[in-house]
Amino acid sequence: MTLDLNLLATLPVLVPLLAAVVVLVVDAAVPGRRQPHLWLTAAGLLGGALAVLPGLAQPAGDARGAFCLATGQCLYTADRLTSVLQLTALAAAGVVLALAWGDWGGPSRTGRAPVVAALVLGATAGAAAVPAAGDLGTLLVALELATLPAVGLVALADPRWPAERRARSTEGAVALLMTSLVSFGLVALGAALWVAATGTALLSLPTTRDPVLLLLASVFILAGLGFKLSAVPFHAWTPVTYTTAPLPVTTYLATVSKAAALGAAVVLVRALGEVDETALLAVALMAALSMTVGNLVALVQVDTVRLLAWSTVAQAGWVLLPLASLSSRAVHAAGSYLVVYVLGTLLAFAVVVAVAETRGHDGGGAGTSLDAHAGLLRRRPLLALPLGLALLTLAGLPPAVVGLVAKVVALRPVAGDGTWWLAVVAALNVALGIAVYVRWLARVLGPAPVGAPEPVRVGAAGGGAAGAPARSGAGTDDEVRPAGGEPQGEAAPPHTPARVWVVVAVLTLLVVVWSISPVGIV
Amino acid sequence: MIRPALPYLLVAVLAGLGVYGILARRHAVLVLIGVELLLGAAGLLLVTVGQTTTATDPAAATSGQVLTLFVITIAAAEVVLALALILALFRARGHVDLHADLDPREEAAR
Amino acid sequence: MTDSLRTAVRQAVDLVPDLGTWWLALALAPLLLAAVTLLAAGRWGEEPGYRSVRTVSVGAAILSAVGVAGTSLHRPRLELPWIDGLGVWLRLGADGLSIPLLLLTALVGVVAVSLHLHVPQPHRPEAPDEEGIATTSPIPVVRGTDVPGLATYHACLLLVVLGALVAFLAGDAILFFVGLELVLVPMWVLVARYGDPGARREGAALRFLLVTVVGSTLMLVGLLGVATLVGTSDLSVWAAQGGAGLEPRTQVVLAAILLLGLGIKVPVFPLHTWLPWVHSTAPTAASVLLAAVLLKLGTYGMVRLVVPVVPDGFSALAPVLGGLGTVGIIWASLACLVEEDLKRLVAWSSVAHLGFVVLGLSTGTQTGLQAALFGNVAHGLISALLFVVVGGLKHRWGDARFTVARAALRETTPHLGAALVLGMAASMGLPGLAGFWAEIGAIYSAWAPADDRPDGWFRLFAALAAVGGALAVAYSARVLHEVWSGDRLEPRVPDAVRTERYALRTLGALVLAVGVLPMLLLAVTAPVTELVVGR
Amino acid sequence: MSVVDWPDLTWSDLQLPSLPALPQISIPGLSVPDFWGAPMQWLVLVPALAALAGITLSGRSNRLAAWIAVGGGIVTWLASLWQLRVLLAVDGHHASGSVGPLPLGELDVPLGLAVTWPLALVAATVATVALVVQVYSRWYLWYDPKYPAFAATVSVFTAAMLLTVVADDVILLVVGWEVMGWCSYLLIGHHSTKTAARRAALKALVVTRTADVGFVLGMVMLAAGARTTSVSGIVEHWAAEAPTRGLVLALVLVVVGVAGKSATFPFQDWLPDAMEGPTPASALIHAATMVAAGTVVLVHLFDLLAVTGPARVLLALLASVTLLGGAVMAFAQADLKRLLAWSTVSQVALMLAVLAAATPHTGPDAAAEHLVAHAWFKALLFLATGWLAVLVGGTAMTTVASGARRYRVLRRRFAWGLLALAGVPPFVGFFSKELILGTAESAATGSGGLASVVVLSAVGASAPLTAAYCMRAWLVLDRPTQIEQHAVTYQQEPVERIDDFFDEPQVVHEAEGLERAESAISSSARSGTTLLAAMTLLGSLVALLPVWRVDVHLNLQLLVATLLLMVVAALAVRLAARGVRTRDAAARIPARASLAAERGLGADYAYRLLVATPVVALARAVTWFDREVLDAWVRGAGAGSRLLGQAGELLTPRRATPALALVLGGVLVLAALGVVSR
Repeated sequence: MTLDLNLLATLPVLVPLLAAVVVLVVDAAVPGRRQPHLWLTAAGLLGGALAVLPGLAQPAGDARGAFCLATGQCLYTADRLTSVLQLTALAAAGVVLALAWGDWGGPSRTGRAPVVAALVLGATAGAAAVPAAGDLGTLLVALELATLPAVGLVALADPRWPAERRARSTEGAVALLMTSLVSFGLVALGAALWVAATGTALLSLPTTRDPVLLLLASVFILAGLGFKLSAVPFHAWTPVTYTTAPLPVTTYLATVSKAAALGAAVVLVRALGEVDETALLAVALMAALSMTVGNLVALVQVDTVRLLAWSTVAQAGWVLLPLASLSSRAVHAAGSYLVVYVLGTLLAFAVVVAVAETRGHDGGGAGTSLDAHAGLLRRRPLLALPLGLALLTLAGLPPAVVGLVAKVVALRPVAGDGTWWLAVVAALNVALGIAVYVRWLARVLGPAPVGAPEPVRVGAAGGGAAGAPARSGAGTDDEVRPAGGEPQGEAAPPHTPARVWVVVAVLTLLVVVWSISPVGIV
Repeated sequence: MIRPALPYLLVAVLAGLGVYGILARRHAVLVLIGVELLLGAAGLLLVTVGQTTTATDPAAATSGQVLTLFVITIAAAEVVLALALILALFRARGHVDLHADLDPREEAAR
Repeated sequence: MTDSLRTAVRQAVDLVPDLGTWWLALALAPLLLAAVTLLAAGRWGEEPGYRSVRTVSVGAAILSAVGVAGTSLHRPRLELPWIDGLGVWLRLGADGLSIPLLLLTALVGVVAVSLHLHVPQPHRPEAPDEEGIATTSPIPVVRGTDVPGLATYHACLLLVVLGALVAFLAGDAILFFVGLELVLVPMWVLVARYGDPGARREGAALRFLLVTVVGSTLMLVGLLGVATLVGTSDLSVWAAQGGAGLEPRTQVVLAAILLLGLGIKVPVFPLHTWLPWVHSTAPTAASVLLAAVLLKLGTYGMVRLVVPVVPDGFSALAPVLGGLGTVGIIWASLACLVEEDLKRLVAWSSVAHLGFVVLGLSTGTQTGLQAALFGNVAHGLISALLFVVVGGLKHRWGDARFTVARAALRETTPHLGAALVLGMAASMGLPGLAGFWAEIGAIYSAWAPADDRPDGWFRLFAALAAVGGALAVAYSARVLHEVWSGDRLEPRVPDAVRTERYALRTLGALVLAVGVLPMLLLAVTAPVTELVVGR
Repeated sequence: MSVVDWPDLTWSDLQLPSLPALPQISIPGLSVPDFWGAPMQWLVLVPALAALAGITLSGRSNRLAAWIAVGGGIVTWLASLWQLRVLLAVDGHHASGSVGPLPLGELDVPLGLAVTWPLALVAATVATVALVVQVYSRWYLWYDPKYPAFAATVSVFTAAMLLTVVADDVILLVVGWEVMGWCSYLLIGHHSTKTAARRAALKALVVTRTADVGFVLGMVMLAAGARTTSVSGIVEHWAAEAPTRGLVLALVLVVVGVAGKSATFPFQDWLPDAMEGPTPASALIHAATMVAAGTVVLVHLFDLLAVTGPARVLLALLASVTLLGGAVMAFAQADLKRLLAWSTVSQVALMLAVLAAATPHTGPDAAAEHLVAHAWFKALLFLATGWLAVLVGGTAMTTVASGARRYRVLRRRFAWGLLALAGVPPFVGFFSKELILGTAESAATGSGGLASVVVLSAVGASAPLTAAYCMRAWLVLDRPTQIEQHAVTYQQEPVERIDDFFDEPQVVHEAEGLERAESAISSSARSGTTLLAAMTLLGSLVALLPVWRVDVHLNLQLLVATLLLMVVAALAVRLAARGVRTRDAAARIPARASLAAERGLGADYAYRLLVATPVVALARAVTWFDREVLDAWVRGAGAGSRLLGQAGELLTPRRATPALALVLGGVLVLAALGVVSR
């Protein structure tokens, strides 16, 4: 049996992995360093991203294969869609790194930095590998490579946190792990059934197969992927883990992991899609349930992270939605939607992180509550506007046209297919979703709660007000009164580091540019 | 070709036991063992399938066996991580009871 | 006489240079630029004073109106690829169907932007006063002042106008949808932040947003269905195909989804319940835009996206649609008879008027279509006029209830009074004013619908619509009886200020002109409707 | 059987010798550039423009408003005369266009105008009366700050009526019709600070507009059948075939609409209430415009009406009931203006009755002629009443008693007006009524059928009733006073007459006698009434013009019998009035009956009970349903999703095991679904 290695094509996966190895080696050689590991991580992610570019440039329909069998089937195939997903994962990981820089680069007795760096690199490499998987083995390995380090990331909370808080993050990690274990069990069973049904571990269907077994196999594998996408009913870990994990890690779970999961789903649906409508029904059901349940529960949340967690559940439904149709565009539509979703979610998380940091980073609770965002527009317009754009992108409303286009893209295959019930459910969920995000947005635009501590204004927003004597009410409903005239003990003025600003600015720019000219969608 | 009924039966029993362990046990390690049973079922199934399909499709004949190796390896990695986490949980909480609330919702929703 | 006049007009028109697609840019760019500028200006540094804000936004609106006029005159077409993957092109252009609405939008935009924003007063429940209204209550300020957030307010208004213009100009289904969505967030901000504080404005704004989003998303589903089946989202191709190659059953489903979605926006009975509440809460300018422009998007969408595109499906659903329109006429008119809030009453009357429009549409005749398009514009003008008056009154009175004792408008504020009389007369379908032609056209076309419509039902609709016309008289007369005439002179409120007077005069003159010379509009829409009906 | 051998006369025998033909006068309107258009266009355009100009230009200046309004009236009047001349030249039918045709798709909407002889005379009458009313109201509303609005409304009113007269398009008929209704609302409610006036205006508008539902639908049906809105086209289309159910229904609906506007039973009650409006407005509404519009419309559609039996019978019944009832009610009123109002109800019903009775053979001209005649004398009576009301401070019968004696300048005006109303020769009313009688009689004996018979008897019965209330009014007005003796020796010095139309009149509180009465009114208003008084006599000549192409036998027996009856009725009233202090014969009526009559016999109550209350109750039900049922869905969706959200939050597993159970359960469900649906 000959195997045509074409390692060049696998560079997007290999580079981060190599970087991980380098990180570990460096740590072994020069223990106790922190920043170099993070820089190495950045370099690894960047290198991976650069390696994706040739894949992006190839014409539609072409694919770069590696580990190809004599029959021409490859165990690793990267066409344009795959490359897009890889790039998304790598770039999102980069953003997460930027957000977490201060956290991960902070002093730690246990030498956390290199471990975290290696975990991030490993998980990201896994996420990049999943969409390119050409057979079940690759898929299984890649999936677990994407999942297990992420569990580690959740568990490795900031050592500066109070013990109780760290204990909770461990609990979150356990929740994630348990679900992932069960899911993996299911996927493994599914893989076995797949082999039983088709007689091959390759993800391209032979002509002879056992339909019932294949169906069972696909359902089992779908369930496993559903867990990673946090689609209902495999979503239960999501709110727990999201709220307990450190915010950057949450961001990682919400973006990079999603890219990986979608990649796997795309691989599966590509293999199944043209023939098996029943599996599509399962996808449709998952999509509809995820949207509805996610939005409904998100509607009553009072914490931004929990809200985002449930919104992730809902958005998973949207990502799955196009896959429920037979259309050839479906997988591309799902990919496009995912990219936009990742963009919006990253931006939202970036702002949430920034706000939480200014509120004193005690690791959750008050800093991420919706109340912390009340009146943000008046207090910190430079954060509020990007947040607004992010929320509107997720909601799919102009002026964030890109979100709207994403919704259109996701709906199109379904509507074109004539699956009206699903389309109508989706349409209702657009409204529900808007209710979710607008509820948040209203807080951002609205008045600050009376008595809330007045944070120091940043940017050019005339900041002289904080210490000034109580201003006259003068009819401004948005008046923020200094609480009791007491300085509230915020000795260290909250400071949003430059890297967060850069991240916010770049992402905002991306949203705006894409809103004006949504190139590359589908 | 004979249908290897016994292995399949064993697969079913293993999977059932795994599910039972996952659902009925509250000790984290026992749940972990349930998962391992499930994975074992998957591996057995793979092996069995690989044996029975040898005759029909020589090209893919080895798939089952190879996948089994994959599954076992991954399972091992998982167990390592899981045990580490369970240890951490035990240190933090003093128990490894999975029936305890994981969700700090009350505090957040307060 | 008419010939020489026509020649003169033609010569005058020839003097206008043909700027090609720059007209489109002139129509859209000022709005966008001014909105962005205002948003930015309101955000950082010193808030600009009301004079500069008003100057910028009114200037932008006027520039845009000039651009719209030029666009209507020369009808340039812009075609740029926009979203490759979806095959969506940036197709902008005006035709007979959209020109009246474009002009209406531009005009109403100028009016809405030039109206003063009133400081929302904190709601104070009035203690029942035995001596009637306390004469010492302060006379409200009705001119511009430095209101917090004025720049944002104006930016939102401009964005609403921009979205409506994009929707009317759109030659692509997806672009139309984008325009439709573009107005939502600014409108939401307008209602939620600048609305009547006493009326749970956040709730009203949210309801507006959600209900219309449901509508537009349903419409989107339908649009995507059609686009997939036809293979493009180019509206001209859709209209040219005229449903050829679409199975009747598919057409029915598509038409149902599209009509359901658009019906929420119009709104058609029984999907109308969001409208009165939103209107009673929204600030005056937002009400004006909502009634005069945004509701038109729904009916325009029906003419543009449903009638020619899925004709068989539409004709299958037309009886239902016509029936709902008719029920809406009667229903809303009855509600007007007992409504106590003036703004809500006008909102209800909008439902009734749009019922006539929908009835005309559903008949499938060119007469009906012409009447419907006419009714669209007529209702735009009339409702804008009425909302300017009623909004001004609401601010002056402190709330919009008109069953409590107020000073008679005829005696104390003759300008507002005259405008109210004109608006109410037009609203009841008085001949010589704009509302008449739509009403009589709808009734006629319902009596003589297209051949494939069930005669009996439509004749019943015609009779009911005529009864609705009588009810309209009853409620209009009721309003005039309570508000306009009377002998009370207290509490005194100031009459219309200059901007209000200009706005009212412009709108009033147009209501009259369109009513007396209906072919001004009918001639513009006739070629298109002939195509639509003739297929 | 008759003793006397009555000469056998036809109407044409009574008519004047034909006018000297005027064909040598070249009519410029036909060859000059299009700019001048047709006179009928100016008839409508000028008053409309005058109204627009009056509203926009006059501001607060009553003087400017008056110039514009009266100027417009004069030009309109000239246009109406010009129209007559054109008509002479073109042999009785002249058509023209207006703002049409409208591109309304399948429906042909030419929006044409056309004029024929009787209607041209009606137009001239309307223009004249409107001019007089304009002049008069300038005086009557001298101090009124709302005069400009009033004058402009009168102009619009005139334009609308003239449009109705010259329209050859049902849409234009509807336009004129509705605009008149609206203007009547504004005019009746002119004194909008008076509660009664506001209520009356509201009632007039709502009642007439309710009936208009029928009118509009009828017109739409007519147009829908013919696929055109041109009246001539419609008549041509429908007359080509035998009367169908559609035509019958359409005409019945039109008749209902006409009944509403013409204050015919059961819609009669708005008209007496409309007396709350200023007197010039009443004169305009009653004499020439609003209530007469029904007659004009039916004249337009006469060719169809005459062949549609049920519609004729309906009209005949309604009109006959109204004709008699109105006359009786008029007799019982305790207010001069209300008496006149009820007499209008009765007289308009007379016009409608003859339209119902007429056959294609007799033609509708009798109605048009009575319209013209009625316009003259009713305008005169109203304006005189208004004048008197200014002098004596009211129109109640007790207040105006002896009015014609105290102010002798009014005496002739009242006398001629009442005589004409009663139909006494040689006044104009006599001719028109005899023509009506003749028409009804020849139709009843001819092919007219039930409708004609009903109408003939009603018309016959109405003559003495009319005479009775005229006599009653006259007796009251002409009651001798003690002061009258003094009047002879009173006031010999020259009085200051107001010569300038635009000078302010003196306010006369205690005016007594001829001269003071004259000094209370502007000379132009006074000459207006003089013109009207003259026309009650000279109008007879108009009535005898040969342009009335009627071919009616005059039954002299009938004529004499009617006159005798009238005399008897008048004498009876005279007898009844003897011994009453005010010389008011109606004082003999029991108090309860007269009170009921003044209240319109409870029609208002009936309207409220039968229409207004149910409709309002329905409206309340609708709003309740809307709020509690329809909107509940929307609200419920909001609250429901919140509740569901809470439920979802609570149901979400918070422990590892249930979460895993959910996973496994999900797989089970999906797998089962797959297997089942396969």
